[in-house]
Amino acid sequence: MSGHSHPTPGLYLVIFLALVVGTCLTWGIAFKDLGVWNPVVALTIAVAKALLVVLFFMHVHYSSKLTKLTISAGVFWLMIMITMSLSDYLTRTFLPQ
Amino acid sequence: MSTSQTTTTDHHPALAHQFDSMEQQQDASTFGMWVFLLTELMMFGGLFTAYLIYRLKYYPAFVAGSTSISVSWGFANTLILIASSFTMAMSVWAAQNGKRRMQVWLLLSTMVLGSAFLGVKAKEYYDKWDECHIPGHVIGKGFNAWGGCSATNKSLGNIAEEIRDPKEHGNPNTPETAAEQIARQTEIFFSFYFLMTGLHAFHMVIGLGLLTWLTLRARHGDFGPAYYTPIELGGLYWHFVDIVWIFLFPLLYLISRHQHGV
Amino acid sequence: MQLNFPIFPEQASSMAGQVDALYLFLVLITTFFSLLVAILILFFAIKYRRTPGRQAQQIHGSTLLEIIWTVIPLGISMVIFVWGAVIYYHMERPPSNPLEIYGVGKQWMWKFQHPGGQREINTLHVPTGRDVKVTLISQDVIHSFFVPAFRVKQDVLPNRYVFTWFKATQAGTYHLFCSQYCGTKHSGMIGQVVVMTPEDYATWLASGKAEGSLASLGEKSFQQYGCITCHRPDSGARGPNLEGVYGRPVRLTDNRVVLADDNYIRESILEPNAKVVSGFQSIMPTFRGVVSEDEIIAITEYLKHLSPQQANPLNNRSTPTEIRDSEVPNIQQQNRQQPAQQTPQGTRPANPSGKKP
Amino acid sequence: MSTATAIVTPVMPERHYLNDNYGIRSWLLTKDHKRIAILYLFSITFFFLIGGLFASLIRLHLLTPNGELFEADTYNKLFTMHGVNMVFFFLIPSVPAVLGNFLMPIMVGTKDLAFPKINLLSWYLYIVGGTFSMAAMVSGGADSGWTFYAPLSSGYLKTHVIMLAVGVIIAGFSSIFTGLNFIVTVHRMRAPGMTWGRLPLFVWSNYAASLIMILGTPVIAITLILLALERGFHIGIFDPKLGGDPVLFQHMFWFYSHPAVYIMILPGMGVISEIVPCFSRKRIFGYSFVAFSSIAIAVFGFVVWAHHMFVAGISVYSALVFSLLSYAVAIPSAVKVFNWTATMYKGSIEMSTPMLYAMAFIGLFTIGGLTGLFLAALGLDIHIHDTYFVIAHFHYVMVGGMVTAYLGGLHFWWPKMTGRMYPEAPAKLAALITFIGFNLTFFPQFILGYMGMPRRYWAYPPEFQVLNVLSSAGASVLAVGFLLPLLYFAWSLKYGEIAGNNPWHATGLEWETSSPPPTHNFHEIPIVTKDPYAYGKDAEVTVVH
Repeated sequence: MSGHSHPTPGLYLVIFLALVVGTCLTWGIAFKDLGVWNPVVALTIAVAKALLVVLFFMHVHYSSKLTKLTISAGVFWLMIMITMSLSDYLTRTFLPQ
Repeated sequence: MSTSQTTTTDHHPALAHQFDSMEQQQDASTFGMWVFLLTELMMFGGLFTAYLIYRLKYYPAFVAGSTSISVSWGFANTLILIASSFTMAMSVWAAQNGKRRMQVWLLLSTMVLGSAFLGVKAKEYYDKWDECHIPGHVIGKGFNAWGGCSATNKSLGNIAEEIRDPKEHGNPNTPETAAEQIARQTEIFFSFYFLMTGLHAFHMVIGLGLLTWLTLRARHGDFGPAYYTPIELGGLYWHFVDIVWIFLFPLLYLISRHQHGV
Repeated sequence: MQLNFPIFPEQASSMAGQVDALYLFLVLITTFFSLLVAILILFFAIKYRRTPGRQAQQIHGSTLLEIIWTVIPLGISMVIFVWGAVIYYHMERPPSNPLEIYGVGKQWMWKFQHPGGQREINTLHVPTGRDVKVTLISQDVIHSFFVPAFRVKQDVLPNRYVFTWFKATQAGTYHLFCSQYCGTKHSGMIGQVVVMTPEDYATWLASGKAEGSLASLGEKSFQQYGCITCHRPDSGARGPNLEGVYGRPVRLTDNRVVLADDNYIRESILEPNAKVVSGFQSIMPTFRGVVSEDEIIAITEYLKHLSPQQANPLNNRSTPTEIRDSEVPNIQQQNRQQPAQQTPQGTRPANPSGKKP
Repeated sequence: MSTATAIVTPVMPERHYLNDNYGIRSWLLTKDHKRIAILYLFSITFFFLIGGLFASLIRLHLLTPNGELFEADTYNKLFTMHGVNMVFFFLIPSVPAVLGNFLMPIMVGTKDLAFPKINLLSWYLYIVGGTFSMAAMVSGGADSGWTFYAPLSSGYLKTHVIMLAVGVIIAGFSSIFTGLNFIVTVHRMRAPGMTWGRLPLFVWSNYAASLIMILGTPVIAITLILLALERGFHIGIFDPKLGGDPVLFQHMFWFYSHPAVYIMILPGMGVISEIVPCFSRKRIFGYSFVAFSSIAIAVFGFVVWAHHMFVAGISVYSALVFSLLSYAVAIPSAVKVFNWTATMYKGSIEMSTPMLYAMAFIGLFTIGGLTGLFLAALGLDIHIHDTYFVIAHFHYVMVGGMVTAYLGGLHFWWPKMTGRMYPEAPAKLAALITFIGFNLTFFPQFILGYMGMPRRYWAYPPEFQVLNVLSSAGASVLAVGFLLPLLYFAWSLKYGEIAGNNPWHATGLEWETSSPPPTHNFHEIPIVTKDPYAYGKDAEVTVVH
């Protein structure tokens, strides 16, 4: 636990530049044909960018376990909603025999 | 207030009566903000779920819709919002380190960037209005994926373009052409486009309101190393809105871009 | 007033007995545990009532007991789950070679079409001893097809075919309810299912005033809407030849393979561009708002008759993924170059009859 | 500090939260959680009475099979407004917003909730939401059913669906803020020594319910926003005519609305977990199992929603998964029932009114829960889905469970809230009448449902009449049972016996402070050194100052 220590402006700048690079990457890759991987790559970069923002801009890297747990819970519940809804949509055409 | 003589320790003016110490107050407030962001996450999450299901269902129409919005503006807006997140994070740092003037300037630049984002968004919305891409038949001139209302058709993807058919209007029972079907289904894409970016923009507007209030308080010198909770909470909120956009950009602007170029 | 006071619904289908058995089992379980809890509570309340001089005996808990009353309910509920799932699986599995009836729900009535062309409103005649498959669709909101005596229920959705099936065992007249709230006259969307012996049913069919079989009605529509101008067996056709398509897998332009079932045919009429057959341009106009649900049903039935050997596509296949490439009929052999730009006339079907619907 | 004993005559404290200051402003702008609880008490009672009135009219109408009392449209509006009022404006806020608001800070030993202003805001949002729903009602009503199923509600009805939906959305945010406050308070505001293992079970269960409020409620908000936009602007989301998918609405609706039934029942279970040990003079049996079962219910509650959709045309495999998971919720509920029963074993049981309600709760909840197994069993659900069996099942859980627990809790903490005792004899009578009336009303509906009577029917086949008449007769008894407490509670405000700090000789921090408590709850923040429910010989000394 690093208590109340917070990142420095230098680190913020690095994160900012990483985010800009990530955005440019997303944009550039979108015009390459990667087949089904296009959205996958785009979302992976988005997740990475979001992680950077959450961990450093939002100080979660330096926060208590409770904060980390709270965020994980949110993501977990979102995944429940998405996957279990899709579990219906993606298996509708299957009929028992 | 007869029985409130309980706290005997140092009493910061910003300490609310229900808390024992500033530390507890900050802890509780930050945690409260996170819990609130959790609800925000689930709210956007509902929209994302619905978006995903329709994207699977009407993929060609989503491609056509997505390629009709300007990726350059979306890209620019992403950079603007990331920059505003950076200045916001810095202003929290400035508050923690007691740099009052810097704090105010950083907050102001965050507001400028946020307004720039909304300005770009307004421009994009106006373009969509112009092209008659407002879904539904209540607002605007009615949905028309052809951009038919202004007679300029630069919007739809090539699927529709290739087999475009200037069909006569009037008889509601005339069967639609294939291109028109895609056009009609893009209406769902635009429903999601406006709902998701609209909800996001609504959060930005609230964020700007918060920032205005924070700037005024920062100018007043309310925040310093001992007390910077409000500015930290404002920061959390602003970054969350930024994260939502980080996902909206690829989901709305970049569906199968490689097929169609810029 | 005569006191008519039944407490158990009639059993009139092959499924009813199975459902009732599970129901009675659950009633037993419920009664047992409710009584157990109630008796224990009352017994404790009386036996250990507050009396001067007697202290409560402090007990912190017992992990063994906790495990027992976790595991036993878990075991019982797994039995119920499996039992219920087996019945459900049976209900959801389409029967082989059923009598196929189509039903359309709308605010606030039921319309049924028999394969022989007989139409009924709010009444459904079926024979005993034969699997009856009812394919259902709604014209407006969600309804639900509910026959308590058969223990069947199925929400009837707009824009999508769903089906339910039953095998009636008892001749008689039974309630047909709409059980999904559908607006003002929801409770008026009721009717009856008349179950007849096969002989009576044959008599009833013969007496019905049918204007020709459902398939022949479909053929009429097929011509009237000009489907025939593109969907021809010859090599110059702009659309795939539909003979033998029903119930067969077809390859799409994006290389997916789908089964040409009722839902696919309906979708292809209303949203032709959604799943275009490989080798063809997506030039077909949509017939949304043009062709009625009843007509789509008839056309589907007609297509079914064009491919008699595949009348029940879903019975001999498990899932679409199991369709092998070699099985996919090559219906794009008449693939020809399409002109890049279609004239408006070219994209719309000719209308030989000349009358707009 | 005087501990109430039989010898010392209890006296009212000189200053407490009720007489700290006066005037309408001191109430409408209060940030005191106890006053906000009282504001909630009055407002939810109002909505309960409105909802109850609609229920009575529904039962009155169903006396005859041919729909002779009301027009079909009117009847549809009645059950819609009954459902909306009861679910969103009574059941969801009842225990958390009234008893929870009053007790949570006291039970964890703090001066107030973490965010008093947000707490007040939550009440105002509730009132604004309620105003919208009332406005929808007086301007002609809405007949979408409380479930708002699309495309009926979005494209076909001509009533005030949007206004009603907006009311529900706003009330949803009120519930989010209550949940947020509870979670932060439990995590960050506990008194010294108040470890998680020493939290009263009422706090545990409200905490679990709060989890659902903050994770589920935003989804219903966005769903109803989408619905309202589709209705208002004809954008296609759920209506197949516009390219939408009506089953998606059901998924999104039940993602919240199924867990929402646990928002309703969990706090009620918490009340029972307080009452049973107190009147048995005994520690709760299996504290940690009861506590964790609340969390288990909250978590499992989120993965079972499609069991409301078994006949809605969802995939067969999906239905199997959701059915299996549904049984996962049944287990922790069973664990609770057995633990309460075991708590009574070898206790020293006093049958006062709260205990009567608690016993009724355990019995009725057992029936309600077990009939849930019928509905989770796939093959059986096909038959009883959307029939009166469902109605009976959830009324056993909601009225037999939740309302009973709420009334029990209200009696139990009434002396703490007002400083005066309610009269015991009429209260016991009311409890008995409620119990009889309730069973008479809803038990026949199980049979009706299995017979096949669909819900929301304005007219029904004549063979169902006998059971319907029985049910309506029960409803009139039930109404008496619910109205009686109004009278004697009001009476007790003036004439009730002075309660003293701890009339029940219960454990728990709320009984250590005066009745009614002072504005900041405690004269000194307590230091907790004992487990909860430390009944027995050292019961009286739970707190060291």
